[in-house]
Amino acid sequence: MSASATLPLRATFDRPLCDRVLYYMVMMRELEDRIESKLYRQGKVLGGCYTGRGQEAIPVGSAILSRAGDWLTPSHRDMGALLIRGITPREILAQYMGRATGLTKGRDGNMHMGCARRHCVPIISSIGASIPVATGLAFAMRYRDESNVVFNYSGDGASSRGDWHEGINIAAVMRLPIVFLCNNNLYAYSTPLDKQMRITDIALRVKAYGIPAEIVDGNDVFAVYQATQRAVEHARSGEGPYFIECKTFRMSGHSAHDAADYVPRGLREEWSKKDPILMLQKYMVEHAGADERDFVELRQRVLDEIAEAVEWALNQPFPDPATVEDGVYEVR
Amino acid sequence: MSASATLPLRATFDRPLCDRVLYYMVMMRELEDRIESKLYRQGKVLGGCYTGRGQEAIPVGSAILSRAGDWLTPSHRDMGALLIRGITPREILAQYMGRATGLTKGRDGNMHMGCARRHCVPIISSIGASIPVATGLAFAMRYRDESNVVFNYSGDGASSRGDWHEGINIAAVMRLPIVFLCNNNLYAYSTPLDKQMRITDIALRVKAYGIPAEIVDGNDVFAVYQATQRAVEHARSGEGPYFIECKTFRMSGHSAHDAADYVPRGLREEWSKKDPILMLQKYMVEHAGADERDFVELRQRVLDEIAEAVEWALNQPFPDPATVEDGVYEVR
Amino acid sequence: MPQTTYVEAIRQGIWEEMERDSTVFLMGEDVAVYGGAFKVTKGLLDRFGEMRVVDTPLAESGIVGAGTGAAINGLRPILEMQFADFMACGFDQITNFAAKCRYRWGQSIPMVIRAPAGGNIHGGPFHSQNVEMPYVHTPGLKVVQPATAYDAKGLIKAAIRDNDPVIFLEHKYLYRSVKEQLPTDPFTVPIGKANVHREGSDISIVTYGWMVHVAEEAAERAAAEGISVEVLDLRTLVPLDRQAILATAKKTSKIILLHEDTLTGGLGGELAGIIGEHAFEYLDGPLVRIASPDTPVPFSETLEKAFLPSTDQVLEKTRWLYRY
Amino acid sequence: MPQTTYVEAIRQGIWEEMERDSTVFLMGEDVAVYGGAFKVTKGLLDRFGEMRVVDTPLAESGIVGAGTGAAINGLRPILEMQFADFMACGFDQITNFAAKCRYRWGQSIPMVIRAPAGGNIHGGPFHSQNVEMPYVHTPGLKVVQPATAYDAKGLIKAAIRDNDPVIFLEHKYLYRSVKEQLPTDPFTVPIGKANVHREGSDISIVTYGWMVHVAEEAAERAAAEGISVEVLDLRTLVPLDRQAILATAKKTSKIILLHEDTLTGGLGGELAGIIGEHAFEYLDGPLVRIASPDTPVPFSETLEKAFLPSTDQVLEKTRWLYRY
Ligand SMILES: Cc1ncc(C[n+]2csc(CCOP(=O)(O)OP(=O)(O)O)c2C)c(N)n1
Ligand SMILES: Cc1ncc(C[n+]2csc(CCOP(=O)(O)OP(=O)(O)O)c2C)c(N)n1
Ligand SMILES: [Mg+2]
Ligand SMILES: [Mg+2]
Repeated sequence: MSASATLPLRATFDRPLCDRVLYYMVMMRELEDRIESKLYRQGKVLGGCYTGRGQEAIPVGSAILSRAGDWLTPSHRDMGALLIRGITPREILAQYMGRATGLTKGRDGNMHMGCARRHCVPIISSIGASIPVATGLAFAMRYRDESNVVFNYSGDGASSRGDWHEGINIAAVMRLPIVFLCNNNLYAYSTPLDKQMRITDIALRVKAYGIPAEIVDGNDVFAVYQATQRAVEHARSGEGPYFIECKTFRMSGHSAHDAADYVPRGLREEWSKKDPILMLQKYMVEHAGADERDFVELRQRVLDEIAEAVEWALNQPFPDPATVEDGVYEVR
Repeated sequence: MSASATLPLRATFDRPLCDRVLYYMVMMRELEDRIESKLYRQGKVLGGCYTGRGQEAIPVGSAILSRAGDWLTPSHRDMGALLIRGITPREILAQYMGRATGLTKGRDGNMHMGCARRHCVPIISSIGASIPVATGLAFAMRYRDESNVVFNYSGDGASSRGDWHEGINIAAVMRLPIVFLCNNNLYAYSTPLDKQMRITDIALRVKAYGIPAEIVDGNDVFAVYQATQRAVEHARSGEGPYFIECKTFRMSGHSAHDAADYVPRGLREEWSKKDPILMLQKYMVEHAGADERDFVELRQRVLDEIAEAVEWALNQPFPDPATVEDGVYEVR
Repeated sequence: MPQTTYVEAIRQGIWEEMERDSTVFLMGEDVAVYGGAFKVTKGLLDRFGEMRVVDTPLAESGIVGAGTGAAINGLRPILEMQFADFMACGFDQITNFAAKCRYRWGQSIPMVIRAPAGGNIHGGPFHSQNVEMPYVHTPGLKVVQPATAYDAKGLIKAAIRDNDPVIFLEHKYLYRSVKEQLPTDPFTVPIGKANVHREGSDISIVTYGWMVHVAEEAAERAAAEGISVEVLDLRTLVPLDRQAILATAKKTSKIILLHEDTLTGGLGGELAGIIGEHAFEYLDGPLVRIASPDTPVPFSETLEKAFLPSTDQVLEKTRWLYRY
Repeated sequence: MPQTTYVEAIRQGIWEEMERDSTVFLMGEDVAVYGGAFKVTKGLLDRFGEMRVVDTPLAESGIVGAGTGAAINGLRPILEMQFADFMACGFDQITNFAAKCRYRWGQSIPMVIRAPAGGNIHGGPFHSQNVEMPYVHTPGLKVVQPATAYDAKGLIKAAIRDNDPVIFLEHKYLYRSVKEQLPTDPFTVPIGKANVHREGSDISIVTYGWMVHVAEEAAERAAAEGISVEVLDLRTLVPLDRQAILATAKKTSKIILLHEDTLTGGLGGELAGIIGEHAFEYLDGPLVRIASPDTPVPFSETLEKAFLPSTDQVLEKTRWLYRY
């Protein structure tokens, strides 16, 4: 399986767009890697530690199309979406390290982060629960007659949850502007797709709701991008929700402590050939005038940014224990 | 719309079968009618009061195919299924009247009844909740390698609930022997189908689970019967669950206190022409050598049975208040 | 002046707040065209239109999630649960998401979840439950239950204006059994303030909801026997009005903690905890709890009557404690 | 003899019961091939096969409903919730259906719902909660939380043999932090019996779960100061061992009610209610409650430490109450 086979020439993807997209994908990859394979192992990051390695094309190829007024409800492998919304590596690192200046001020940890100002709902840990919430965010847009949309992110496992069903159905009935991005990475924790459902395409589930659904190669950032364009247009023009299933693979354990022995030998190797960053770089070399040096340079720039941010975050204060009871209710 | 048009000659439905089926349908109709339009209005029955008027073909045409080892999880418009399982009008009336000899000994009321011995799970009031429960009943059958099946009953509204989705998905993944009978009666309380979903066939929802689904005329008892035969065969032979959508109409308010003003004029009248009892009788006259006198006689027999049962139930004791705390936990 | 029922008071409160603030909207099963299973929202659709009075699919978790999302995005949802019992279906959304938003990320959730609760209507195990405790025990939620038409109107208005998620429990037996003349001028009743429903000096009954009326009846009968009973109507269960609770405890020194909800893990224990810790020195007798026994709510008349706390039972305990 | 950890004790208990009774089976997310998120069920698949150790889709309500159905139809399910926090997703099935079967129709539900609960592992708001109270407050359920490896093994075995639904809360911080030598002969620990974890005469600390160890530490330090502390480990929250609770209350007359769960609506209130009503005359001081504050469980080390009840805090209150 060669990467370029699945990534044909697309004239519209000019160099500036390629550069932006690549930046976020590389930043997500390297930042997560730094967190998982250094900070977590050094004990600087506590609790769980999830990465979206190999899935970067999905949050990046979609969120790059979001506007300021849109809302996003990312899931636990979508750091790229947060970066695109302007959330900085500093903030993310401080969050992971439980510092007072992290996005949740140390009240929550790791990927359970977001930001109201930048319209990202922090992950709701109960898998699937973000889907009804997305429905409400979108309802408010229709209520005010805006043309904004909601980008909702979830995984294959989430589609087994009742909330997934209730939420998409309500969105469909009320024709709410939501783009559902489903990353089908073939596993939910240790559970493979065939123990999760008796079908292989989650898009088929969406027949239940009378809304459009399409399937794309989730490792091809421009396939995700183009499907999202169609979906966003559909949603912004009042046609209601749109579902995109992105076929991909989780190139890590479920979280840092999981060696993923349950994944059959060879599967990860096979998918590594479809690495979304390598695929994009190949495209850029072939069609957008980039060369290897550009990539090395970019990676260095990203690593420098991360190094600076780690340094900063390590020096941030922990939350003052005296504040533990603050912020449960509004203080008037 | 003529009744016979939808009920073609079916040689296999001989007179004895017709008689049995008709008996249960008429008993359900008359017993519910007695409860709703007499006992409820006289204050002999308290609390809510639901009927399955016009839907009798669904529980009767399906449950008649159940075997002793099967389990049923009827919903609130499926009294016919309970009758077929051997639950008597006496027991049902005592249940409605909250008597000590009712099926739940006065602990629960109205349609919230069932019986372990006769393998009927009492209605679970939370709409949709019976579907995961059916899954477990069926799991135990497979665990013991039995050829029994579960008959699960629910309505169109139930298909909006997360439990519906979770339960059918689990049943499908584990290939459990369940026949799902869905009565699509176009309303969930006051909510019409188009506010409940953006599709019209609930069977379409079942694409999500990779199991067979078919649509039948729910007012045609033999259509229900034949589909159930196919479904039961499928399930008993280890092929997993099977879904049947029965198109029908709720010929009453949601419950006795509901005048159902929200139903568009004429709709009920139109459906009354498709009354399942009349349709069956017409068939019996045309193809099974029955005549009007047989029906009058049957009705009288049923009414007599009911009169006797009402008399009996009215004389049953109320539960002893001293027992109120009994039976929450096992006493050893 | 005509009297206003409890159900009508809630309807008026919602109506006025929807007039006042165009971000307030109502959502739930059968709330629009039908006006709600108990007709609390009757007429609202005609006045405010389909965008603000919304019939939903049958999906409690979906409804709560959608409400929370709408609240995040600038609206003030009022959600109706058809029966409080079915809030259980949205339990995760309420307790794990809505309740924790402010603490986790400073996001306020100005949302009201209204639900008809309580028994004495022959509703049986699934249509009679008092569901307050899991919500009382969830930091981030407020919990309210009015006992009178005045409080019902004043509290629903305050709940709608509140910037935290409020669980608003309406007692379905009270919907049409209590009424009173209401002021014509607008008013609210502050969340977090208990009300001395009846003044007394010998014994305090601390209670809420329908039981306020049961306590009042018992107090009336006790008065005839020369026992002076104070009835404290909590009105708000979170935040509890500790000051009012401790004040009545210190005043009478003999306390009955009364609720319709079942005993074990009910609010009576929490009240005993507060009083037993902070008014210990003032107590002249045991902390008496009266509650429904630890069973599901039975359907049949004889059983439901035996299950629910009664005036007789309260009176008897009152006499006992008085003599203690 | 090697020592057995709390997690291994539970695993052994399940294993033995599955050997003993072929109707016992295990079901949950990632319990089979993976052996469970905390590896409690490691190795069971190999021994008992796919029909008895079942990986399910990600669907808590579905799992609980399926377990209940299987129990109705003659099996004895053990369900694993990956984290106690997500039991909220199956709340309706647990509290409205499973809990009420026996009362409604005499149907026993011999089912165990196991769930890793509790904090001190930097799990944050969604992976650290103590969820016992809604279940303690639901008639029809039993609720258990062992504090030691011995009790973990004995209680899981008793829970599996019990004919009522049992919520079995495993403290995830204890999984690998406590261990002891276990008897080689089979044993069970009866549900409904508390255990005097440490005898004492001046002050009683009534507690359960991880806090038993915190209380023990505080008692040890208090002993050095000449204060004799009794530690009562409840072990079972429903049915509560009222006799043991009242016995220790009457013995020492000074009571601390300690739990890791948040204060308002926590078990401490229920205990205060029982003691305040039935041992009132014996009390020589206020009913002191120590619990986590009413907030979600914070993630960051400094905050989580401030949030959880500590040995220092317990010791300080012990001294205070001793001097009272
Ligand atoms: C309701 C609920 N149950 C269980 C969990 C524990 N859990 C966290 S992530 C996960 C797997 C999710 O799978 P999927 O949706 O496919 O996302 P992926 O991790 O593969 O990206 C599980 C079981 C949870 N967070 N929420
Ligand atoms: C979870 C839940 N929410 C709400 C209700 C109240 N309720 C009882 S029946 C019903 C409508 C059910 O509609 P459908 O499933 O179509 O069955 P039908 O009554 O039409 O036979 C509603 C909303 C309930 N019982 N359970
Ligand atoms: Mg996945
Ligand atoms: Mg219907």
